[in-house]
Amino acid sequence: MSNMSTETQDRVQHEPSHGSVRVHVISFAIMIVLTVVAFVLVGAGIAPAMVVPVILALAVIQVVLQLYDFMHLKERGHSFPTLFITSGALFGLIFIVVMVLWP
Amino acid sequence: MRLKNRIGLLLLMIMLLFGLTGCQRAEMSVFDPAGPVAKMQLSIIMISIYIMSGIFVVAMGILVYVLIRYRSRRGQNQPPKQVEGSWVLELIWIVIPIILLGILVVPTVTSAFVLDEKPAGPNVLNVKVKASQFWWQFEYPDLGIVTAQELHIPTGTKVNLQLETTDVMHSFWVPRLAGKTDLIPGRTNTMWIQADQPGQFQGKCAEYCGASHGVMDFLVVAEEPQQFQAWVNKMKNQQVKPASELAAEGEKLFAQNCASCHAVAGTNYKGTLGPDLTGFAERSKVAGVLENNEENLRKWIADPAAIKPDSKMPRLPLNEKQISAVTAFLRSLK
Amino acid sequence: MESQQTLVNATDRMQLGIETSTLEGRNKVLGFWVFLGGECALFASLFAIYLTLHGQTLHGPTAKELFNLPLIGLATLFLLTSSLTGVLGINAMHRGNRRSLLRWLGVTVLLGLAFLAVQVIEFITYAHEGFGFSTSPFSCAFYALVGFHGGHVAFGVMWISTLMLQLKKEGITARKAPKVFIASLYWHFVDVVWVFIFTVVYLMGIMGV
Amino acid sequence: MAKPLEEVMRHPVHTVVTPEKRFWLLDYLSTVDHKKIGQMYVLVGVFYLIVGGLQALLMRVQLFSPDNHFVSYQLFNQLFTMHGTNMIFFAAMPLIFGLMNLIVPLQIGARDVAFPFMNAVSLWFTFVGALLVNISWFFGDAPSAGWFAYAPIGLNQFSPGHGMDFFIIGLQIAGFGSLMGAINFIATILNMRAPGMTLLRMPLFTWTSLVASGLILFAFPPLTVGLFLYMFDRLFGSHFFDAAMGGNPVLWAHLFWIFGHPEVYIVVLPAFGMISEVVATFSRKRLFGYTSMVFATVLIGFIGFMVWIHHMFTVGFGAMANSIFAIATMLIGIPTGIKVFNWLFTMWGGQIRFKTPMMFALGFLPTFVLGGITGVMLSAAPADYQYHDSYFVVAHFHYVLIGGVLFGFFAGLYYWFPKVTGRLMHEGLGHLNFWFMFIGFHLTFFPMHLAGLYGMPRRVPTYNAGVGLEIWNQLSTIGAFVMAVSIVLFAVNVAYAFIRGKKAGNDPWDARTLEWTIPSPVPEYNFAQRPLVRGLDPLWMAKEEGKATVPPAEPLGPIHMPSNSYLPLVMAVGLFIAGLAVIYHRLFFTVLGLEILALAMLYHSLNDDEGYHVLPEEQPLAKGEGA
Ligand code: HEA
Ligand code: HEA
Ligand code: HEC
Ligand code: CUA
Ligand SMILES: [Cu+2]
Repeated sequence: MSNMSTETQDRVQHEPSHGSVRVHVISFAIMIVLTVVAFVLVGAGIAPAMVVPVILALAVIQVVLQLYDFMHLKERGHSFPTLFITSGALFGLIFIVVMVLWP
Repeated sequence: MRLKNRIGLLLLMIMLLFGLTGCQRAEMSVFDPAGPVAKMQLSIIMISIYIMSGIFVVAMGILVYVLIRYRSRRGQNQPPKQVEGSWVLELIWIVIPIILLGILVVPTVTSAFVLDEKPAGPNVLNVKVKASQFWWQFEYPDLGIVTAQELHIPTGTKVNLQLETTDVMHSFWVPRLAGKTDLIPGRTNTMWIQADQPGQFQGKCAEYCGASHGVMDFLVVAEEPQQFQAWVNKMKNQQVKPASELAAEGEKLFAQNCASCHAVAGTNYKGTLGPDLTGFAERSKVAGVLENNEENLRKWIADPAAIKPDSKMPRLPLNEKQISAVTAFLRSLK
Repeated sequence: MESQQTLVNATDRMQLGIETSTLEGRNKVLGFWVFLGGECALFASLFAIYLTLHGQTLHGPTAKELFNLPLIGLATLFLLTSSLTGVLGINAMHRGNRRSLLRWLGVTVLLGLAFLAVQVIEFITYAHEGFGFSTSPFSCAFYALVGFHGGHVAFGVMWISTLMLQLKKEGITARKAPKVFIASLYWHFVDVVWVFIFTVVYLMGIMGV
Repeated sequence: MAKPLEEVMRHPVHTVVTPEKRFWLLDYLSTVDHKKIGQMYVLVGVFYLIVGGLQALLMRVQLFSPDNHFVSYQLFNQLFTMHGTNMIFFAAMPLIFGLMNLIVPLQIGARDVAFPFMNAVSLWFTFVGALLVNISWFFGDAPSAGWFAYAPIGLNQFSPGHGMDFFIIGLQIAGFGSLMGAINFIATILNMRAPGMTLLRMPLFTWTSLVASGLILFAFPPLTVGLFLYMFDRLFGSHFFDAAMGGNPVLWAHLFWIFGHPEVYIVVLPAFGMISEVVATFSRKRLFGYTSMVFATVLIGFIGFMVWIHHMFTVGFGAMANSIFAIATMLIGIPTGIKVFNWLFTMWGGQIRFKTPMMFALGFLPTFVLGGITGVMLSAAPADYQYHDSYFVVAHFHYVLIGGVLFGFFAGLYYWFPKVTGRLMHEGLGHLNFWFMFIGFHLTFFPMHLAGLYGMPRRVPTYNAGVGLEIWNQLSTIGAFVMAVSIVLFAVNVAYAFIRGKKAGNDPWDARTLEWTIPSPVPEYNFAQRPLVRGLDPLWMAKEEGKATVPPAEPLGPIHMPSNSYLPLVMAVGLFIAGLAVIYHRLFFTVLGLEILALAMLYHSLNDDEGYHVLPEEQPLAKGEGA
């Protein structure tokens, strides 16, 4: 484990390419579309039993986009952040499911 | 050091022996079940005690051996061999506990489901239990009886309890008949009990519920079915006629001071804030905790909060004579 | 100082840019992610409370009678857009462009304020319709969840504003950058929570689920 | 590596040399040094251990015989409420945080924690939170709803006094402190390890601290939410938990136990870590099955979040819920068993030295195992209908809390005391301390199993006479006083160490990990040169190679230190004022308190602390050991 020599490297400020702005804007567009779809689905008066799973799924996709793109989880060296955020989400989900099932 | 260890161990053993032989009368002992529910629960307790004792003995056996065999001695200049671990050993102490827990899970789950089943059928007695700070009301909806502090049940019959509270959480526990079920505001819980033989079984409130939680006691009185029927008949056909002049005087005072809270069958006293006092003289306890005799009854009426702090029954402005009168009236409620 | 910088393991290093160029920065960023993990548990608890109590409307209005979809749509638009402007700000910071960074942060703050304005209007309308904080368990749970989120937005607005002041004074330094970065993480997280709020509270509420 | 000077030049450095010495009290009040903060945490913990212990003694006197009227029923209820609250939140938690502060940075070869300023904030929040809960005695009435304060008994209607408000707000503030502390330690452990200290080379105490911090991170937020809602219900007229108004009291129970169950592992895991260190050191053997120990720790933490319903078996969720959570609960026995047997086999083949820390570790083993197996008994749901809320449960949790946490803590305290103070405690007194505690403990709590099975509910100020409960209660009361003697002996021993204790040197126990490579007491910068770690137990490795100490990873150089600050204390005081004012509905003072808090935060954020540098010539102790 000779990580001593690597200390001083990587300090170079790395120039984010202009591509990343484009990616962000695309993510944003997708989010808007997903939101609009959710609102429209609800407005359309389809049976809630069909709509609810779909809009929940849309919400999850949006959130994953936020995390991965806007919050940079997709980038290298984010294993610990990913661990903590997913654990938090997992435990939170358990809390919700159990409390809703057995209030 | 070893000597001291042994003394400690010995002490433990002695205490264990004491415990299991139970050298005193144990009216609330979980080890002395009087019905199928408590028996089922005791059987799980015993299984788990056996399994757990086994584990404890093994672990402590290793500990004692290690402490004797591997204590440091003079002249050990070399440090001991540094061992990283052993997959075989570690697998052993993963697998054996899993097996043991598997053995425990089976009765756990099956009895959980058995106990959860609501008894049904013509032979089942339904009772609505209502707990309030710090007393118990028992209503028999099918029989049209209401009573308090003492739950009468026939032996050999499944009794279905419907549990509700009017204020805070309480918990219904009769150690010799069944484990507890909580009474929780906003929900109705159920449990069932059954007594195999006649007898009186002490019940306790087992969820902290305020100043007098510790004395929120009740009794379960199990009787042969005929006797139970007799009790039912008596409760249903109450005729209240004061036995003496004093008692008649007492009834007047009762009507003025007490009837707003207490009901008595066979009269037009219909208060619901306090326990129904129908057949009060037949109860073995006053307010669930005091021997039912004249002296204690006077004590209770004179100052309820001295016996049950924070009791919802107020101290009423009665003088000694008036208390005597009310007492006489209450003691005529047979 | 150098010695502190070297304290990190190569495998877990984040290599984004200026915000992780010092140990202090890396600590801040990791610590903040950890904090967000805890926030997940916090909001999950609030959601659980909401989901268990939202049926208890007593005599008060129900979700169906209350919610106003277009208004919520507007609020959502504001917050989603502010998330984009936030990330564009971070982009600007990575490029070392202070003016652009300040501009984007400014837009973000304004959008946040717009969101808050919508929410205030919403709450006032509800109050007029007889839907106060203590009307029913439903209203309590609603205001607890949505209000807690609104509080987060308000805090974010103040936080980013003070950061803008500092940035104006001192520029993008190795000490300021991590602060800006975690504020943006916070902002995105608030947006993430909102996505669930509009789905679970508003959309499902409108459908009467 | 030419950067340090550059760095120093680039930032405007206010002070290059050590700032002038302050009066010691002021130094402690403003410190951001993790070692001093750790000492203060331990002090707070021991103080509340004694307070809670005295409350326990009063309860035990009351329970010596049935129908006793030594204290009133209501006072008894306040006593057990405050006893439980003080012991869990203000004794166990600060003790754990104290030792984490004192030792974790040293074990990973770090000079500091990740957020020294926030560390001080955590301490002071804990401090004022504890103060707020405990001053309720002087404001009329202490809370009396039990340490889990079930609704509706804790709501206005049934607890009209202000005691519960103190409880809620105090716990809330202390909870913020714990949450910040946890984040701090996670960041420290993940980011600040010495070169070569990979995750799987971290000492077990560090590992357990990491996992316990993770548990705090996810367990405290539900409590925060619960306490907020409770506060709304009590102070602002909402109806979350009030069934009469459509709310649901079980929701509070959920939120509390979602927190409460992980909480018990939060306090016991670091104790496990201490036991691991002590057992390995005093057996002079490497910890048996290190990897599986780490794995078991993580697993315990993980499963710990899925079992909270076992505190609510009797609530009536039905057989399905009870079965699922019974099984999940039992599963925790497996990783815990891995730990127990690994400890036993660490000693197997070793050279066991019966020093005081080891005595406590050895006392821990039978005690904790007994507490653990009664835990598994409790987890069998239908049987728990009998045990629940009886003295059997009281016995269980004191076996794990005292046998586990307190014995573990005493082992750790005796073990690291020389590192922290530079002095050795007296061995004879230490052994006496141990035996009084061990015997007193079993005398107090073993009979409680039986009392419970003989039908004694918990939280009762009196019990039925003549049903076989007297003898067990009397034994318990006697035992409690024996334990009290042991605590006094401990205090005597500490005093002895300060007055006449022998000097400890770097490594008094022939130990294995990094904290023993540096002087005792530890210099403010911990390591003059950070060590280079090449494996588990680096000091032991060095000794095996015949070297005196672990090789350094860097040359000597200026060491950056953060400056002292009173702001953490100011922030806590602000919160304290706000908390007190909220209870009494004083808007002005609430705003004032929060203003103080906010301004202090703002001030801190606007004025970057540049700290100061300790130059090599100011590191006298470094010269001797360096390269
Ligand atoms: C440090 C604190 C601590 C710890 C470590 C534990 C550990 C455990 N606890 Fe305990 N518990 C408490 C503190 C703790 N508990 C407290 C404070 C309460 C009461 C709160 C209140 O109501 O006020 C409580 C209450 C409590 C209950 C609720 C009782 C009730 O109110 O009805 C239950 C029920 O399942 C339970 C179970 C367990 C189990 C299964 C473990 C397990 O983790 C134990 C695991 C350990 C072992 C099993 C021993 C070693 C293992 C082996 C030697 C291997 C082989 C073993 C087997 C195969 C079984 N605990
Ligand atoms: C870490 C946690 C911890 C610790 C260490 C203890 C320690 C002790 N506990 Fe407690 N206990 C709890 C956690 C703890 N407890 C909890 C959570 C509850 C549940 C509360 C509830 O129901 O809400 C509880 C409840 C509880 C009860 C049940 C109350 C009831 O249900 O009615 C009892 C009864 O005996 C009890 C007893 C004791 C005793 C005798 C000690 C002894 O070990 C104490 C030993 C310490 C001393 C005796 C102090 C000695 C100090 C001195 C002598 C002063 C010397 C002075 C100087 C040196 C200056 N505890
Ligand atoms: C405000 C209501 C109220 C009034 C008025 C009141 N009681 Fe009570 N009474 C109660 C309550 C509530 C209890 C149950 C107390 C407890 O166990 O904590 C009780 C219990 C009792 C008991 C014990 C019942 C049992 O089942 O063992 C007796 C006897 C009794 N009351 C008699 C009286 C008499 C006599 C009076 C009038 C002089 C009176 N009460 C007036 C509320 C009232
Ligand atoms: Cu009713 Cu306790
Ligand atoms: Cu638990």
